[in-house]
Amino acid sequence: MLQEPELTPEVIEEKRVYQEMGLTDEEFSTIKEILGRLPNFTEIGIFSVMWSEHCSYKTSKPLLKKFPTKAPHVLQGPGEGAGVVDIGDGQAVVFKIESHNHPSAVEPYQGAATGVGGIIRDVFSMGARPIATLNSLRFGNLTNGRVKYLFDEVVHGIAGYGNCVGVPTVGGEIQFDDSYEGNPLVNAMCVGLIDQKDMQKGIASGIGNTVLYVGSKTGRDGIHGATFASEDLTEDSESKRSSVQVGDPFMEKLLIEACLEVIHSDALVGMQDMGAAGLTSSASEMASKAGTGMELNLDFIPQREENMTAYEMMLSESQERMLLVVKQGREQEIQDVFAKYDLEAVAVGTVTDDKQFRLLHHGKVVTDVPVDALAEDAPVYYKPSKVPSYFEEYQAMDDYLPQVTDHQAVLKQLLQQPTIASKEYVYDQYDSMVQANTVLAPGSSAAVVRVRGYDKALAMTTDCNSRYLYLDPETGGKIAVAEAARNIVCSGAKPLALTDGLNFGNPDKPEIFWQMEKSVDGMSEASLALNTPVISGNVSLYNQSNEQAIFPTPIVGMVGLHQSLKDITPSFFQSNGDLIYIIGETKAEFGGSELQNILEKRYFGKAPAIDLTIEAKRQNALLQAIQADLVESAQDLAEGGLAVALAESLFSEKQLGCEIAVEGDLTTALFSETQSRFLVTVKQANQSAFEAAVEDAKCIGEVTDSKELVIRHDNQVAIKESVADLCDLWKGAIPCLLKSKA
Amino acid sequence: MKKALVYITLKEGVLDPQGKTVQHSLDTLGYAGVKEVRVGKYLELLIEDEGAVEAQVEEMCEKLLANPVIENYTYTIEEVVTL
Amino acid sequence: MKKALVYITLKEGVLDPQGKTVQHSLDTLGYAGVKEVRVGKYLELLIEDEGAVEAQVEEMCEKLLANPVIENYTYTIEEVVTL
Amino acid sequence: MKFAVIVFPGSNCDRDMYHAVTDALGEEADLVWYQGAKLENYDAILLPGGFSYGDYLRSGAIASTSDIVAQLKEHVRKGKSVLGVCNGFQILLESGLLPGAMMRNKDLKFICHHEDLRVVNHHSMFTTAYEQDEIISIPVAHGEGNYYCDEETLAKLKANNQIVFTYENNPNGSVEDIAGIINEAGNVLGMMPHPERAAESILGSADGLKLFQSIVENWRKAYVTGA
Ligand SMILES: Nc1ncnc2c1ncn2[C@@H]1O[C@H](COP(=O)(O)OP(=O)(O)O)[C@@H](O)[C@H]1O
Ligand SMILES: [Mg+2]
Repeated sequence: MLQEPELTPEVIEEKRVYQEMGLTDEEFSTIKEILGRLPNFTEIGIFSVMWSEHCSYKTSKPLLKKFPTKAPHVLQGPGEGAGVVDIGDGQAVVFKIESHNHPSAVEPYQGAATGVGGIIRDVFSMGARPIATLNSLRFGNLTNGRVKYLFDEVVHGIAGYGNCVGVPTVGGEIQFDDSYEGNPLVNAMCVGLIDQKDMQKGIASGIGNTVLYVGSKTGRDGIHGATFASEDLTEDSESKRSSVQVGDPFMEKLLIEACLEVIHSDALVGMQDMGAAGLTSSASEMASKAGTGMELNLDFIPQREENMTAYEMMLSESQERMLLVVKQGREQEIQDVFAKYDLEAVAVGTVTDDKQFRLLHHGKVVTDVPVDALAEDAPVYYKPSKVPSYFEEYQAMDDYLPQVTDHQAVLKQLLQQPTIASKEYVYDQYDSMVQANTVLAPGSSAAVVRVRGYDKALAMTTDCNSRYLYLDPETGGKIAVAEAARNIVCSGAKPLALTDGLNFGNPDKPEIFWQMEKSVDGMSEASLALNTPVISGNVSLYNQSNEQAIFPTPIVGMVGLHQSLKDITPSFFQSNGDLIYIIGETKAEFGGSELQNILEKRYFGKAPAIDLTIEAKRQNALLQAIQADLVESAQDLAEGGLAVALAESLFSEKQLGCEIAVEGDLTTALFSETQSRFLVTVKQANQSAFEAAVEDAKCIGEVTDSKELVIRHDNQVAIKESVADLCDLWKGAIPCLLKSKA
Repeated sequence: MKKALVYITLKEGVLDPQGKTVQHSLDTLGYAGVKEVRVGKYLELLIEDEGAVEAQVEEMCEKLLANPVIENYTYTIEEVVTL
Repeated sequence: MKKALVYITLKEGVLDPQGKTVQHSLDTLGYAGVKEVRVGKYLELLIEDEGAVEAQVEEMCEKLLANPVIENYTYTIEEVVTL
Repeated sequence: MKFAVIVFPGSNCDRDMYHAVTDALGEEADLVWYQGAKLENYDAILLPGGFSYGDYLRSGAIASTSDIVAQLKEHVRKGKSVLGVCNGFQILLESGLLPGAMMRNKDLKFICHHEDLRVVNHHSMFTTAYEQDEIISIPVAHGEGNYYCDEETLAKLKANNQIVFTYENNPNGSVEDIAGIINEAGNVLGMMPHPERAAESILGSADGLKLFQSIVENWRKAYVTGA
């Protein structure tokens, strides 16, 4: 690469070069004020990434403040690499979600792979061993050739990275809707386990202590990635391809093992991964959090390419890199540990007392700025918000009542909708069992990973039905949290806390900002009602392509605790003769439903209503019934309603059938998406005990060994189908769409 | 019949973890002189010659064989002599 | 400095699942003329020239770069001109 | 009986193997880092699954060039047992301790699920606890498990009864549905499916436990007087 002469501070100001880096005129003036002089090229680069939305949360900060984040069991809330929750016995669970949307739109394999790598680093940099990952994906419709390619490569990338590092991929979700066609969503969540005494923080304390750099060398990849993530995707994005970073899962695996060995040394003071904005953000944040300063000599940074400038090194987003602060004089002990794994830990700087972020390169000071100006003093914006006209229109509509004549045909159609269809094609490519702790693998409501050596396990899930959020972000936000908790409860665990991945369009548009505000309000209310505080999260804005914004998609990642292994409950029906119950009454609610999608090819009207008091009460009652050994299987009712849930409960190796009877309007009974409902099976011997424990449960039929799904209505058979045939349709749908010509 | 020999390499500046690991392993085996290794792909395609083979190969590289975001490609085309 | 270009191909008779899949995808894309695809590896090694580069490359192929049970290898060695 | 689980850079089923031996089987085991290891004092060597050296170049290739392989060969020469699972199997192939080679799965995709295996040779020191032709459920998790060997080698494998496990529904394209083979002497087993992931019923199957039990039983018969 040719060395262009660096632009002078005067030229930067005069030609407004900072605008290309994403800074506004006002922000530039603020920087001038902070420094009392003009910033040079490296400095303006550093400010631009640190003040980008991705790093500074400048538009979302006021909203994030609304989240409930505290509870006695929360040991670490938002602010560190990941949140931490007490799970007893001196142990804790660590988790966070992270998006990698724009990189995945440009290079899906590497974008997804490096997304997985990044979130795993967030977890082990806390000192926790990563024990599971999940991923939440959104794509356009699988009839489009480019979408098929993105889908296949994203899945391939997640598998390629996750399988290699030896962290099981145990769950997630995938939905398909047109709004994601040009801007897919790739959110990855990682869960780690830690002994509380080993908890690490990303701080640079102790004046004179040494800063060590470990991992891959720094190259020119991903320069300005954080800024790229903070803009709309345009045709132009293709030309920003220099942003592509390639992941090295083997390096990551070595880093995991070495870092988890190093945390046992009292020579270690702090540790942080280099994520978005690389060296700049990790170094300045570590100092800012400790109230110290930092001086780095860039000549010592391991470099992959020749003649790298200070600007390039500071803005590079090369993957698999960590920054450590260790006690002065004890560097060798730490370096020895890394040497075992063939990793070099290089001293690149020291902790200082002047609260300045100072960089030396070729004997010159190339950056000297106050640390707090980068991290804590980043600007905060209160964006205007406006109710979109579509919302008012939808709210004013009469309730949407779909007309269905052939219910059997509709059930088959529903089972083949990609959002509902089996995701086996995807998760069969993920190593879901490595570490030998996976009790419930992908395919269940929530994944369950046991805690080895203890009579307990962790349940985990990601959820978000963005169609409801599009129709009504506040209600939809509540539903996203409630649904995640329902899945955790169905598996037999108590919900502990959540991490959120807020994916929205361009917040400069008041209607989009309104969606953000309302979603966060809804989620906050539900987190409070269900006692699942927000302990970490991520914000990804500007998710739109060619002016079309994605549906508001605040993904909820939730973790729960099984107090005993015996509480682990499958979502499939278990034995012939078990009684089938539905918990909660059903109303005619079809706004945003899968049925509306099939019949109308669009979403309109009102989202299903949710009452959080009822939700909490039912979840509690069900969990207690499970803990009292009264429940054989449990599943929540979601997309496609009761009929789909019944069919899915039969798609296991058990070769069972069922016979149930429903009342009232058949379409409503079968396909409505009314919230706060569960489908549960109970041994006949436990009938009265169960009914006493869960008051709004209603017995609707029995599990049979007929291998048929039979639904009666008004003394007539409404649906009678071979379970195997239905299962073939459900399993074949996605592979079939992928094979068909674009 | 023609035979297209297609060489696909990572673009300069793109990290090649595989190459790096192979280089390290060769170093361990005593080949300290090996300073850099880059791993790419080599494809042989047997193509019926209905004219325009070269244009076809170019197209196939663009569309499927190489990933233009991170890879470069070159190719040569040979006549296949059948006896 | 020398540059060794190493080509690794599957032996004749060894099934190449990757080649078959590529051929199938090309067919789907409308390139019916492509009768066979074989996928191999192409490595570039930058080697300090202390003599015997050729013998070294031969050895490296034998010991690590190729698997003699399923693969063949060939290589060429170029002079690297530094300015 | 004392097991060594060899840990290469990038191994990731090492702890699973260790726990299968210590917790589920109740025997002694050490996790042994590949460098500076001494194998003499171990009765059996386990090469775990994972991605040694990231599976770069060819799976198992780089690990098979490491110094520990010389010790492994010595251990095998003495007649002691070696089990290589998944990446461990690939390392055994690459180092020539077992014949053949591993190719990408026929569908080019990584696969992870339970597979039914048939025990086609229950006389080996790894399988005496099974019935002949017993069908067992063991998970697979690999992208390169498509076993290949030439005709001549295959004929030899058959003639010497070296094929130990076959797939009931071949998931990866392996020659003759081969899931696991032993060497001619019978003391080295390589298999793609993961018995260590099938050692406790809470994880879906305990069918893999008998494999480890066979190793222990046969070792006791051979080495423990009065057993
Ligand atoms: N939507 C959110 N809700 C709660 N916490 C959040 C959210 N977004 C970010 N955070 C928290 O802010 C901190 C910084 O996040 P991020 O910049 O994504 O970290 P990193 O640089 O490690 O990727 C983290 O502690 C994260 O958990
Ligand atoms: Mg972080």
